[in-house]
Amino acid sequence: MIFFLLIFPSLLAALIATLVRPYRAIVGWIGAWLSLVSLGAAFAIAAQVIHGQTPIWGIVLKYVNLDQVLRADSLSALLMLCVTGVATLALFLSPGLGRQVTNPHWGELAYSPRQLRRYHIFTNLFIAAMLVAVSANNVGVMWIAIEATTVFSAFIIPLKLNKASIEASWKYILICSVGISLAFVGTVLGYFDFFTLSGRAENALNWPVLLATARVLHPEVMRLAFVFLLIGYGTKAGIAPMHTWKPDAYGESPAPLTALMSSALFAVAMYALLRWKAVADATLGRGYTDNLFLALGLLSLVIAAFSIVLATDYKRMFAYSSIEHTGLMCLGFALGPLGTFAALLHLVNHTAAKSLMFFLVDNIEHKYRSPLIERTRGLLKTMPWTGGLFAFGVMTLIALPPGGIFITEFTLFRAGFALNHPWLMGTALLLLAVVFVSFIIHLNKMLYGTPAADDINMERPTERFSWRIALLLVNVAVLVTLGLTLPAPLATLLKQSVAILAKP
Amino acid sequence: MPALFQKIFKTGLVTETLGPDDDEIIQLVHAVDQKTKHLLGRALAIRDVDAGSCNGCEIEITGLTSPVYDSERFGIHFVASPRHADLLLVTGPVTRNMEIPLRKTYEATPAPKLVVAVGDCAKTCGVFKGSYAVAGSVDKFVPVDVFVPGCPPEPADILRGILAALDRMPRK
Amino acid sequence: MMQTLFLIMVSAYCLGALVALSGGRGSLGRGLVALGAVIGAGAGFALAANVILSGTPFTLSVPDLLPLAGGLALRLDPLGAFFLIIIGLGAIPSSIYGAGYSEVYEDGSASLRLLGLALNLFLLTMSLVTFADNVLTFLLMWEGMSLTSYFLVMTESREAGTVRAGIWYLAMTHIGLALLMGGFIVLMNGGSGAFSDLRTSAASLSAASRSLVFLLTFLGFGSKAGIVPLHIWLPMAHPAAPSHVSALMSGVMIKMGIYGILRVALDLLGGGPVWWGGIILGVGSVSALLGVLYALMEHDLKRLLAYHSVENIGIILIGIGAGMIFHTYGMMTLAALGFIGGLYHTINHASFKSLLFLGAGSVLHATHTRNMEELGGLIKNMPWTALFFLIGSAAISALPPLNGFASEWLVFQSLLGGFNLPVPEVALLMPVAVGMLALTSGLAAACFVKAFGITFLALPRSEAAEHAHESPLSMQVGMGILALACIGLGLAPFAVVRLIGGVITGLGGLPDTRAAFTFNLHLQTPGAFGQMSSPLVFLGLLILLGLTPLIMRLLRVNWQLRRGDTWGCGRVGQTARMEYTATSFAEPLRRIFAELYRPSRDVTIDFHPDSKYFVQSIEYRSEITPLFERWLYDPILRLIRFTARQVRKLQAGSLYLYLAYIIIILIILLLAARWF
Amino acid sequence: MNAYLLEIGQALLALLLAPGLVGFVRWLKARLQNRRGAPVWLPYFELRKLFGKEVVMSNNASWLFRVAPYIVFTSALAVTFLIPLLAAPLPFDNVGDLLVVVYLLLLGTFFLALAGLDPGTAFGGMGSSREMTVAALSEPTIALAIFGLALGAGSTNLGRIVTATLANPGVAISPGHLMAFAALFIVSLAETGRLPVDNPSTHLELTMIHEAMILEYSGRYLALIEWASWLKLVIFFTLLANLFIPWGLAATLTPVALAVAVLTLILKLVLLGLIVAVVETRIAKLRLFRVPELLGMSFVLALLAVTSSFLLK
Amino acid sequence: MNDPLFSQLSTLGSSIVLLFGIILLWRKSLHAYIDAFRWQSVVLSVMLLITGTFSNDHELYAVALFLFILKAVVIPHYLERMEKRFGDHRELQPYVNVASSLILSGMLVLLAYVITRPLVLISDLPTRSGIPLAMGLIFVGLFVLVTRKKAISQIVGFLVMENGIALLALLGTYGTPIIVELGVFLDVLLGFLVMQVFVYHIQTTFESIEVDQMNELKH
Repeated sequence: MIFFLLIFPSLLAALIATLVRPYRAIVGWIGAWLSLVSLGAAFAIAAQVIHGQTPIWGIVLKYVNLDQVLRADSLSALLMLCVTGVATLALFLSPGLGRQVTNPHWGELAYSPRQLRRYHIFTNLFIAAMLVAVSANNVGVMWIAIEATTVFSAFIIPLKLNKASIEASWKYILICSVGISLAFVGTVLGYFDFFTLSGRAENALNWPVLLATARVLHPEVMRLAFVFLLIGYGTKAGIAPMHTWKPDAYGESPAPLTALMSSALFAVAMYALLRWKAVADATLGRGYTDNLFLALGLLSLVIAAFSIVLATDYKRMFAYSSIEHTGLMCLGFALGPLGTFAALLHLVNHTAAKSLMFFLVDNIEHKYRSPLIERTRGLLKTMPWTGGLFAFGVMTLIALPPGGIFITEFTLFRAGFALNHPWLMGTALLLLAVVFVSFIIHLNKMLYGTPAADDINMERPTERFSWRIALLLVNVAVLVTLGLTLPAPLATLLKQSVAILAKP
Repeated sequence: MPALFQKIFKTGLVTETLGPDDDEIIQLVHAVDQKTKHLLGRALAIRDVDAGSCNGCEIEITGLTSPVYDSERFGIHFVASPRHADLLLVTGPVTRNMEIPLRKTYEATPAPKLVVAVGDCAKTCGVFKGSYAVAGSVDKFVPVDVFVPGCPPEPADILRGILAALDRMPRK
Repeated sequence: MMQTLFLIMVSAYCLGALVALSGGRGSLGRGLVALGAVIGAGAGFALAANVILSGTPFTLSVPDLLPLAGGLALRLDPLGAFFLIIIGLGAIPSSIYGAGYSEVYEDGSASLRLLGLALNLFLLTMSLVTFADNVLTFLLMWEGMSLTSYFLVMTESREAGTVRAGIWYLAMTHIGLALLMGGFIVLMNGGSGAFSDLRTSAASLSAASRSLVFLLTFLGFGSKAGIVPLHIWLPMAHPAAPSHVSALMSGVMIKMGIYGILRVALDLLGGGPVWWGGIILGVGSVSALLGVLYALMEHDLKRLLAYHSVENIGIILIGIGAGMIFHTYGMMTLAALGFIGGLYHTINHASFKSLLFLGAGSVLHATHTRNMEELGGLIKNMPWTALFFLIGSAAISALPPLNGFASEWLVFQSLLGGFNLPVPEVALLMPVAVGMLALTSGLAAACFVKAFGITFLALPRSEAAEHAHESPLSMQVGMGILALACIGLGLAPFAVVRLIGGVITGLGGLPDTRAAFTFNLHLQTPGAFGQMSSPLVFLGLLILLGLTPLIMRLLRVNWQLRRGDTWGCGRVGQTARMEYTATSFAEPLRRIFAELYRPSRDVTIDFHPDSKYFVQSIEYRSEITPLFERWLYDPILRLIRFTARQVRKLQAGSLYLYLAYIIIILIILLLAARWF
Repeated sequence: MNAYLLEIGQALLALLLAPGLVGFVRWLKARLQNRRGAPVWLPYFELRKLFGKEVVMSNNASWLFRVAPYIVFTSALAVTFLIPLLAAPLPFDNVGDLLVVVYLLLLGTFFLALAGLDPGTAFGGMGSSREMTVAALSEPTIALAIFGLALGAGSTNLGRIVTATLANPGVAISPGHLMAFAALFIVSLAETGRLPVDNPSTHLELTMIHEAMILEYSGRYLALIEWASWLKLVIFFTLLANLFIPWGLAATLTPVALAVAVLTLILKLVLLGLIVAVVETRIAKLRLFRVPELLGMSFVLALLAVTSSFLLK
Repeated sequence: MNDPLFSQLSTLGSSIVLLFGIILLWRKSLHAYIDAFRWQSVVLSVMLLITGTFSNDHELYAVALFLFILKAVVIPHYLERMEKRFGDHRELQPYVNVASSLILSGMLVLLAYVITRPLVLISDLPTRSGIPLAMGLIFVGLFVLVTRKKAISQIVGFLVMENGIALLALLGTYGTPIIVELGVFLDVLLGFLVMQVFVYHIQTTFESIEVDQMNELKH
């Protein structure tokens, strides 16, 4: 039942958007308010999980056993919170709600009703697919849901049909489809192993079953399978060198979708990878997967760090920042329970911070009508609220307090040094310093100075405080809270998740 | 180094001695000696002002400091700034360009102070009289205590002039 | 009592910040913002004094905040309290001064809201750095301090160069933080981050790890303190910030680097091999000398002062380095002497450097230029500022009986103790340091003759300087307090040394060495190695200064005074163009140290079109080579850019390439999985 | 009480001897130039004359210009209370050690240099610049010489240095001591504005160092400054004489001992004056930018002095 | 029928499936691509039927049916429609020429043998000897994706890879659980539809379906 409340609102919203044509603002509003139901359900699931219950979808059809198709443990609950949280924000801040329809100032950036309808259908489907992915008990179903996210999101990246967005989405589709197919190869190989041991079983791909038998699986096969899974889901998560779609897709999609992709979708892909990592660890012991994670994590850091140095486009810059944080989290997940804890908390922080950033970037791009850093000057003067939050967000992303990322990165490095990876961690610290400096340079260029366009009034800021800004303050509040303290329920959730993922 | 000092010792003092029975000039010098002792604490600082001279007088003035005359033995020495000076030794006719500097030098000298104009030109402008570049004699611009005639005057004459000027020094 | 003071401190800063956030405009608003800072700093000062005098630390722990690393743990021990006193010493006058100074921003040229907010939070986080009792609290407050000060630097973001300064500042400070983080984490060795645990865990670390911790933290703290070659942000950031902020940053904040070095190297690690002290000493000497040499070439008043901060940090480190060396050999009394010298110079530098920056701020306030070549003659229109600046200049030049001398004397004394060292190679470091320190102080005196003389004396060199006006009362009060502090600290070394002796007692096993000093009017180093008494010197100077004119009067010396034109060999009129300039003042030293400066000279002469015998104008331009930028930072930046350009090629835009990456990594990993 | 009287007495003695010493050096130089020269006591008369003259002060000068002479004079005078002119240890021995002495002299230099800048003339600025350059460059040598002396005595206190050398006469001819003496002698020439660093009797502004700064001074101010600079010569000579060759200093405050002390002091000053006069006759003034080389040499000497002290310890 | 025969048949079938994959590399027209894919799918469904018969797994019949309809009928149909509309009948110009492609694909199959060695050793199914071939097909599909320039040829490459995965699942495990299998079909269909839509978009925006001109977004 609770899963129904979690997933159905998005589907309902998609259905409404499909049925009502042409698009009207009310459709968007309904979707937005419905997302609150999902959010509530996610909280309810989290509460249940914290109290030791395991919610399952108890439906048995005649031919297909759906008894445990959906199931939530604390890791899922954590991800549900992230996904529904960002989803709510994204839906409230979607184009097509309120002023964004008619503002003539935005010229070509305004959307037509047809585009808005498409947007609202597929965004809701996209969200639903992500929610299914994190609540799926069966890793096969999880795979299907994640594959579905690619398909749905591909429809909305080129909301405006132009060369750049088509190019970006074609790259996105192909790379992600190939990746996700490889993940399926991995899934099949995992199943193959189970199959050779105990024959055909319907529930073999159920994660708890898989985990329980993992210890007796063949290491040789599991190693191969995990490589496929890592490459596969890693493509979706944007781990280098499979990250190449990220800058293009983030640069060209509508802001709410970028926010969803950079924070929620990424988290979901990571989640899938983590589920499999737990299984592989049970078979292989920790070392193997950890080394893969460390290697690719460091590679991601290197590529991201040096790509940010010469960034000229702020949206792509944030895409590289995502890759950087992906790398960091990869490092974290390879660093034992403490590292896993830090990485999970980092995931939460990153979700809040990145979604905040992309909504702000949307505001900025609308004002300056250019994604180029060179042309985006004097933010603090022209848009005091957006500029201020933007500065806060960037500083959080580069691990300055009081944002939570400071604490998680500190813990992460602590874990790394405790596990005797001084050179690795030292390199990572250096790379983070490169990221930091580059970001500061770019940020300063954007915050201060005089804008290149003549029509942007420097002297009298036109931006006022609105509910859109107020909504973003929620993210800020989350980040600051997580920077200064760790609420007990969240701590429990994280600890339980760590217990699931990392057997010390 | 030994060679230098060997020479120094071989040469000995070259300054002309001041015996009591020497000629008039040396008598004068003695008088100067006495006067300075009383008047200026025996230390007389001189600032030379070339107001436009042909440098003939300067050569003679330089002679004053030479080992032969050695004016320093009387406590007479030349200084670099009128602020340090008690007496201005002005030479030559005052050219137009030196008119203001001369006045300024005079102003810059702290009281009590004296002015000795050296050479004929200082009084009469000499051969330069009437030149477009000449502004006039020294006394036109600063109060002169003593004129020392001669073209150029001998060092001894200059000394005499200085002595005469010291006579005019205001008593404390 | 302590609890109350702590609460007052925190709440006053917060209230000040809130007032600022709600506007903070007008004289009342600015006054209230300053009041918050003054009360906060005052309470901190009182708390610190309480801790030092009573010797009992103040502790407070908030485990619910920052639960990830042991909660927010606060503990103010005497060492921290000493630095909190320095904060109070700098913050109170600077805040009062700031109330008047920030009036210039009322026209909207900078955000008063941000300035007041950041200033109060800056002071708060900086104060809390001294309280931090575990790693995370420390790093958090450290970063808070850096971040707020970054915003302070960015106050005048419209001025050219400010943004660049901000970038450099934040970048250097962050690289420092990264090093610190690494150092602390190695020190934690996987255990808890509480300082008390670190002390015990430090003992169990291997020698190599301990040295690694030392090097990382030394460089990390050094980047904040401004040691050469990590100093390059100082001359950029300090001029860019509003002057009272420069005073705080240069006078107080960089001292936190010293605090950190002492806290980690001496307290947590408990000292180490002799080369630690050697490195501190060496870096200190080089920083001192290069700092002052670059200051000499500077004509921007605030940049000049910033370079002097590098110099003085060097002097402080010389003292501390000597202390560390003695500490290694168990010569505790001499070690204490070195540390006392260093710490004494720390508090002294806080007072006179703050004073000088405030003075420079007054000049800037009155003339709107920091370029010394456009100043001059300010002593007539700004007599008070000039007097205060003169006191600061004399103090920083280590002229007795002011405070700079007292501490440099102690540093010298500790170095002179070096001949007791058992190892001659180490002991020979000391005379070298003595030579460099002496050269430094001599050059510093030269530099401040230039700074004061060119800025305040002679004729004004520009319209702005001619019409300068004395700064408002609040600014004068701020400077006055610091000037009194300079004099007071200079006259009471016996009391200060006693206090510092108490502060360092127990750190790294240092015994209570206070008994080894005598503390009456004379300051006597252990074993009577040297003695002096600045109050008596002061008294003597004062008596003689009074007696001389008196006796001259009695002897009926001519007392007439006449004013006249300046003697200029009789030239018609004197203008400011005839004055010696700052450039020409420094020219002899520029030539002497040409090997270091590698000056470039560029002379352009324009002749009259009709005849080449008539010169119309001569343009002379001479710049010194920025050594560290060119040989250290530029190559690193070039390397990073080069790497970045190579990495960019990965994202070349071709889908085939992207898919090929996937296949290649897949094959590599599969093969690896098969065989490894 | 007697001791404090001695302090005052030796300060007065220094004040009295200063012009005489300068006069003596001048006289000696004149003789070496085969001149008769001014009498030794001429500088006393110069002082009297200057005190009797009015002061002319630039319109551009500020109060600093008027205060500086007093500070210059006072700082030099204060030093005479600290150094062992006649006896050691002095009652004020623990008021200031050798470092205090050096920095007190720097205090005077500092203010004099400022005063040089104050009237705004080019010459004054030039003098200040050069004076501070030379002062700064001679600082390390002085400090190292102090270090070398302190090494031998185990203290920077002047009294202790003297007594240590007296107690252990062998120290006086140790190589470290001799080199430190040589180094300090060179620096003394620089600090007191003697050849080859500065020509005290130059009239040519472009070659001036000390003189250039005081071109604007007149009357009583000039007198104070000149007196202070002569005092400085006495101070440096005394340091050279009594720290390195302390014999003759009164250990007890008996009249005989003091009389001997006065006589030996004068003798030593005469001897040093002789050396200076000979040196000044023999060598020409260095170009300004060769002065650092000279000072560098003295620094090396001082460093060698310290090093050899270490090695011989 | 007995196990050895089944084993023979499945290896034969896998070989044929792989062969169709390699034929792609040899052919140069879009039409030939589509044909190869169609026949490959047909063989694959036949294999599914055979396996279903041998293992008495009736779910596999359904899967075979789905596969046939989807991959042998529907998708080729749409592909041909696209080809008719956009294909300009010029020869495909791959990044890697045919000879090299063939050699490389041979090496890829060899690599597949190497990599799947443990799988073959572990498995006790009669179909196990075909596993390397299935893996090889996956690689070949990827190879087509990387080296062929037209959007449609990339789609075919992708579909070939999907076939490889299906073959792998079939040979290794007699197919995944039905719910997964159904979901996979749905995804393939949806994915294909999206790609198809995009091919239209690419054509209208870039006036060609050559993918290598899409390199504006970089760095």
